[in-house]
Amino acid sequence: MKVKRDLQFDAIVIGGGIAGLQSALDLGDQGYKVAVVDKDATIGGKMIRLSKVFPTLDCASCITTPKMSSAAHHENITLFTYCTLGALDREKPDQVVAQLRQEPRYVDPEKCIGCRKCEYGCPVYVEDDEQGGFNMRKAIYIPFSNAIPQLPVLDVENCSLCGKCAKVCPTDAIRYDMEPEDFTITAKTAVLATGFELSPMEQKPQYGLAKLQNVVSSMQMERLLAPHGPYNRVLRPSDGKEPDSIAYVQCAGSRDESLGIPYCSRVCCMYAIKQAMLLSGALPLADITIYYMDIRAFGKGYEQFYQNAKAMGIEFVKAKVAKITQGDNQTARLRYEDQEGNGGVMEREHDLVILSLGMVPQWDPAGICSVNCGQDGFIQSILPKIAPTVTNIDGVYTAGVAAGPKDIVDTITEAGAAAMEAANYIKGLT
Amino acid sequence: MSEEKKSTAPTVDMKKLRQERNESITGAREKMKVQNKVIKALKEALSKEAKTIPELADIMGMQTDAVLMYVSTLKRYGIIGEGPKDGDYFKYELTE
Amino acid sequence: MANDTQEGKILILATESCAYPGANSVGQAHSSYPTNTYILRVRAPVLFPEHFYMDCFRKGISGIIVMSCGEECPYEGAYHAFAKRIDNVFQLMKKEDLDLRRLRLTAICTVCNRPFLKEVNDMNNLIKELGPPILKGEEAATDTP
Amino acid sequence: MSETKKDESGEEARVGVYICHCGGNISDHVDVEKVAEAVKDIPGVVVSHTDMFMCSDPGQELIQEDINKGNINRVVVASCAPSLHETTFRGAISRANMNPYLYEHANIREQDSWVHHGDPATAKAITLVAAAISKARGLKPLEPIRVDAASHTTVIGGGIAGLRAAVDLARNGIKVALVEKSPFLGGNASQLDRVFPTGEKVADLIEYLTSAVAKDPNITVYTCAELTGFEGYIGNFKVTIKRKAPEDEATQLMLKQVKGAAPGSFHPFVGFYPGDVPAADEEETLTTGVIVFATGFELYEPRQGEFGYGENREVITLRQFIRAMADAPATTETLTIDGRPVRRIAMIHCVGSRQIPGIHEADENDYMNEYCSRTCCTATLQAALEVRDNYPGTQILDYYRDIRTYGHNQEEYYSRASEKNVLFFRYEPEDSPVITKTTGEYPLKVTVVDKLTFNEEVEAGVDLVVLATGMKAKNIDSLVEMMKLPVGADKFLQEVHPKLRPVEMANGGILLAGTCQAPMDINESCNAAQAAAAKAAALLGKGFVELDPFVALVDPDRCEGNGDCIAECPENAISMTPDNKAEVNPALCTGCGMCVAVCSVNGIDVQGWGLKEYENMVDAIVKF
Repeated sequence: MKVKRDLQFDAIVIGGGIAGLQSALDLGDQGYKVAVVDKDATIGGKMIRLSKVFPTLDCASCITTPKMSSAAHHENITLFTYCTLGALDREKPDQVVAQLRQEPRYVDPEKCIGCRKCEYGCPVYVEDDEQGGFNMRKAIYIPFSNAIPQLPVLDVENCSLCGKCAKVCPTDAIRYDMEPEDFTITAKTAVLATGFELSPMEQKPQYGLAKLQNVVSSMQMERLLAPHGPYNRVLRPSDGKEPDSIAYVQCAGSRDESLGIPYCSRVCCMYAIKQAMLLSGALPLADITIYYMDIRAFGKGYEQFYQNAKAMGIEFVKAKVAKITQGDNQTARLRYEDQEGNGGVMEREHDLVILSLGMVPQWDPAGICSVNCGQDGFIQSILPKIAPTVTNIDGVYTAGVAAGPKDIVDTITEAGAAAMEAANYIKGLT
Repeated sequence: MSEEKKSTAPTVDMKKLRQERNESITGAREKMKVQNKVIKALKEALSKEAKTIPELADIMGMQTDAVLMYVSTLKRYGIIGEGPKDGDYFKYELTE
Repeated sequence: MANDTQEGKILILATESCAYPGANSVGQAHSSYPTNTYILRVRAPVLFPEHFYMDCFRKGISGIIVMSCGEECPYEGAYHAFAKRIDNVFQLMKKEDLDLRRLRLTAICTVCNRPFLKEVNDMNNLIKELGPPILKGEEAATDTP
Repeated sequence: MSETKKDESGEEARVGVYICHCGGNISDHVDVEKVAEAVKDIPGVVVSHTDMFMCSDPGQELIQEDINKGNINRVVVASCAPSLHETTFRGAISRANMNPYLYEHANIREQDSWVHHGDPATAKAITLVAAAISKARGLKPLEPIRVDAASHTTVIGGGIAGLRAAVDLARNGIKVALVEKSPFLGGNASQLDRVFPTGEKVADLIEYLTSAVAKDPNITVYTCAELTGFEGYIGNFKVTIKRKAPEDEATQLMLKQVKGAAPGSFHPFVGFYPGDVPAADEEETLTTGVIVFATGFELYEPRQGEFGYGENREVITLRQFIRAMADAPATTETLTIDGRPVRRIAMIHCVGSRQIPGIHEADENDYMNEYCSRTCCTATLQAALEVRDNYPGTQILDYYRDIRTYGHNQEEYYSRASEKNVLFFRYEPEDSPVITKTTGEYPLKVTVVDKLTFNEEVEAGVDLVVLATGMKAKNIDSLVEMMKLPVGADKFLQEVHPKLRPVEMANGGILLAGTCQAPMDINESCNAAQAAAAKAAALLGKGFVELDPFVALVDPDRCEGNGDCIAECPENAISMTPDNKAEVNPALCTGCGMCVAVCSVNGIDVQGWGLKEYENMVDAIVKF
C-alpha cells in the first residue's frame, strides 16, 4: 500500500474542459496555485473534440489548444488527468477536501515520451469512441493527436497482454501491473466545471439512433467534419457513399417532455447551422435540410450567421420530426409534421440524418458532494441573476455547462466569473 | 539499448496478471483472430487494384458498414490510402 | 514562382488594427482574390519614408495599396502626417513618369470584405493594363516581358 | 528571467521554419511539404519542418527541441493569422529560454489557403515564408517594458454590470472609481419590475449590489459624471471625471420623483439614488490602472408609424407596458391601463431586431439592427403570462418569428404561455403584422399572414399593441473617439476574440462588461462583469504590467541631433539628451513610427517593426 498523498492548493477546479481551463487560467494569472482535475486521459473537454466553432468558423482546435497549452505550462497550474472524484466538500472555512483516485494508464508518465510506438505496435483494434465509433483505435492509444498530456492509455478490457507494446517502447514506460492510486487535494476554494453529455436517445427509439446506420448524432458529425476525422471526409457510415442529401433533426433531446428534458440546450441550432455550412463547403452539390421548431440564433453575430446560411441555400423546414425509419437504398426516411407551407404529415428520404442532440449534465454529485442541483440536474446557483456561479456551499463555485446549457462564448465568460468569485473568497479568508 | 532497458524494468509477474485478466485476455484474443482474418482478406482484395466499399463488401461477403470500419481504420494507420472517386464512392488502395 | 512575376506583384501595407484583420476577415469568408498580392502587417504606414515607396517600384513591385484605418487611426496625428507623405510620394512618382494609380491609399476596416476585394481587383486590372513599372532613365535595366 | 535568456544578437542568424497543416485548413490548398522544401535552402535557414497542428503541444515541442539543441536562434511559424497564435509561439520560445521576440509569423491560412487554391497558393506561401525569414534574420532580442500599475480601476457605467464589476474589484482589494452619467445607479434594469426566470424584484437585485457598493471603502461613486479626459497606457491611465448638474428634461423629471427621499434608496422605474447631485461643476483627474466599460445599451425606439407607433396611443413598447402594468389596479378580471379596459393585447416580437437588408428600412445612416436582441422573447412571454395569470379576462395574441426562450428555466415561459391560452402567430419579416385603426369594437386591428395556419391572412381587433423592442448600441461616440475603441459592424464595442479574449478590447487595459458589448440579460451581464473583474485583478495584482517592447529606439551612433523626430512625435515621447542625442521614453511611445520616416539618417526605428526589416521583406517578395 502506497502512502496516501495529500496535496495542497489554493483552488481546485473539477473538469479540464474549456470552462475549467479558463477558470484555472484566470486564477493562476492572479497568482493562486490551482489543481485541475479531469476524469479523461486528456484535458480539453468537449470543445477540443469539435470541428470548427460558430460563428467565426475558427477551428476548435485553434482556440482550445492555446488554452490547454497555457494551462499545461502555467507555473501556477497543475493538471491531474485520468482522475476520478470520490468526494468533495468543505470541511473548514479555508478547506475544501477532494478525495481522488488516479486511474491506472499502465504507462509510466515520467518515462513516456509520447512517441506512439506502442500504439502502432499493438495488434488489437477497438472501436474508437473518440471517432464516433466510425473507426478503430488500438488497445493502447493516445486519445487524439493534440491530447494534453501526450500520454497513452492502455485499455485493459481489450488488452491481450501480448507484451508487444512493452517490447517496442523505447523508454520502458509500460507498466502492466499499475494499480489505481488514491490521494487527496486540499484547497481553499473549488470550481465545479463538470460539463455535459449529449442527451440520451435510448428513450426515443423512434429516432433510430444507433439502430439506423445513417442516423448519427451531432457529435459524430463533428468527428466526420474534423480535420483528423475517421474518414478524413464526410461519407455515409453505412457504405462510404458521399451523401447527396443530408438532414438535421433539431431539438432531438431538448424541449422534449417525453425525455424529461423540457429545456432548450442553447447550442443545437447554431451548431447545426455551422455543420450545414461546413457540409455545403465540403459537398457543394449536396442538399442540406434543417427541420426545426424555432431557430435560436441569439448570440453576438449568430443571427447574421443564420441569415448567411439561408442565403447559401440551406433549406430550413419548420417541422417536428415524428419518426425515422429505414428508407430505400440505405437512406433514412423522415416522417414529419410540416408546420408551415401546406401542412400535414410528410415523408422525405435522406442519405444521412443528424440528430441535433441536446445537453444533459455529465456529473451527478449525489453521494460525492453536497452541492445543490435543479430539477434538470444542473448545478444550481443560489443567486442566479446577480452571481450565477455561487452555489449553496461556501467558496464552491460552478461554471459552464455544469450550471446549465451554454455555448462556448458564454461558458468562457462564466468561467472568468467563477474565478473572480473564487479569488475573492480566498481574499476574504485573511 | 535493449540491455539497459531490461535492467531498469521492474519485474512484473506476468503469469499472475494473465491469470487475473484471463477473461479480457481471451476476449481480446478472439477479437484479434477475427480482425486478422478480415484484414488479410481486405489486403488480398485490394492487392491487384483499388476498390470501393460496396465492391469490397461483395468480394469479402461482408456488410458494407463493417468493411468501411476496417478500411478507415487501416487508413488511419497508414496501411490503406484513398484513391480516385468512382461515381458516389471513393476507391481505396494499399499504400505499400 | 517565377512565372508569377510576369503578372506583376502588388504590395499591400495593412494596418495591424484595421486592414490586416480586415484581410483576415476576407479569408474567413473564403472569398478569393488575385494571388499576386502580398500583405505586410504594419502598425501605422506613417513609418515609411518617401524613398521606401520609390524603392519598391524600383525593385519591381507593380502596385502598392496602403490600407490604413483612415480617420480611425489609433495613433494621434499619424493619419494626417501620412496623407502628407503620400502627396510627396506622388510628386516623386510624377518626376519618374510613373502612373500615379500604381500607389493607392484606402481605408479598410476589420469587416470591410467587399471594399478589400474591390481594391485588390482594381489594382490587379490596372497593373495588367500598365505592365511592369519603368522608372525614368531606368528603361534599359528592366527586363522585357 | 531575462538574464538567463540567450542573447543571440551577436550570433549569425540560424532560422527554424515551421509550417502548419492546420489539420487540412492549410494543407488542403497549399502543398506544405513543397513549401518546407523550397525555403530550406534560403540563406540562414537551418531547419524546415511541417506539422499537423503547430499550435498543439507536440508542435510547440518541435520548436523547443530545436532551440534546446542549439540548432536555431530565430523562429518562423507559418500558420493561421498572427492574432490567434503569435503569442502562443512567443510563449513556447520563451519557455525554451530563447528571447520570444526573435520570432516572425507568416499568415498562410487567412491570407493564403483560405483565399487561393492550387499551385499559386503554394507559390504564395513560399513567398510569404521567405519574406518572414528575411525579417526574422534581422530581428534583435527585446525585453518587455515593465511599468508600474496603479491598483485602481475606473468602471464606466453604474448599471448592473458596472455595479457588479465594482463590487468584485473592491472585494479584491482594488480601488474603484464608479462613474455614472445619471444621478442614479441601476441603469436600464431599473426600468424593469420582476426579472425572468426567477421572478425576483429587480429592486432587490440592484439593492444587493448598491448596498455592497455603499459599504465598501474601496469604491468611490461619481454620479452625474462623465469621462472628459483620457491619456496614458495600461497600468497608468489618467482619466478626468467631470461632474455636472443634469440638465436634460427626463433626468430632471426623475430627480423630481425622488425629491425629499432619503439618499441611498431605490425608486422603482428611476433607480438607486445615492443622493448627491453637484451644485456646481466639479472636475477630478485620477490615475487608474484599468478601465472597465459598462456603458450598457439603449432601447430601440420604433420609427414613427412602425407598427402604428407614434400614431396610435394604443401602440406602446414593452418597457412602457411593464411600467403601465405596475401602475395598473390589481385583481380585476380585465387589465386596465390609463382607465381603459384592455380586453385583448397584440404582442409583436423582433421590433428593431433581426432586421434584414432589403426588407426592413435602414435608418438615416443606412444602418440596421441585424442581430437578435436576445432578451425580448422571454421578457415578452413573461409579461404575457403576468397578464394571463392576473387578468384572465385579457387575451394575448403573440406575433413572433422564432421564440427564443433559450436560457436556463426560460423554456417554461413558452410552454406555460401555450397552456395559458396565449395565441401564437408566426410571421415572416416580409409579411410583418400590419396595424390599422378601426372604428369597430376595438380601436386597432392587426393583420398578419400566419405561417402556422397555411399562410392564411388572420385579422384580429385589439385594445393594445405591445412592441418588443430590441437593444441598440448606446451612443458613446465621444468615448470611442477619445479612447480610440474598436466598434463592430453592429455598433457595439468589439472584443478581441469572442472565445480567446471575450472581455478585452484590443486597447491594452480596457475591458468590457455587459451590454455595451452585445445584448445580454442580467445574468449574462453579471458573468461578463465578473470575468472582466477577474482580468483586471490579474493585470493589476502584481503591481506592474509588462508591455510589448515595440517602441522607437534611437541609434546614438547615427543620430545627428537635429530634433526632427522630437518635432514629429505626437506623444512628446522623445527628448534631447545633454550630449545632443534623441532619447525615447518607452512608456509614452506608442510605436507609431512617425519619427522613423522623418529621420534622414535612419537613426531611429521601431523595435521589432523596423524599416530595414520591411525593406528586406520587399526584397524577398520580389525575389520569390
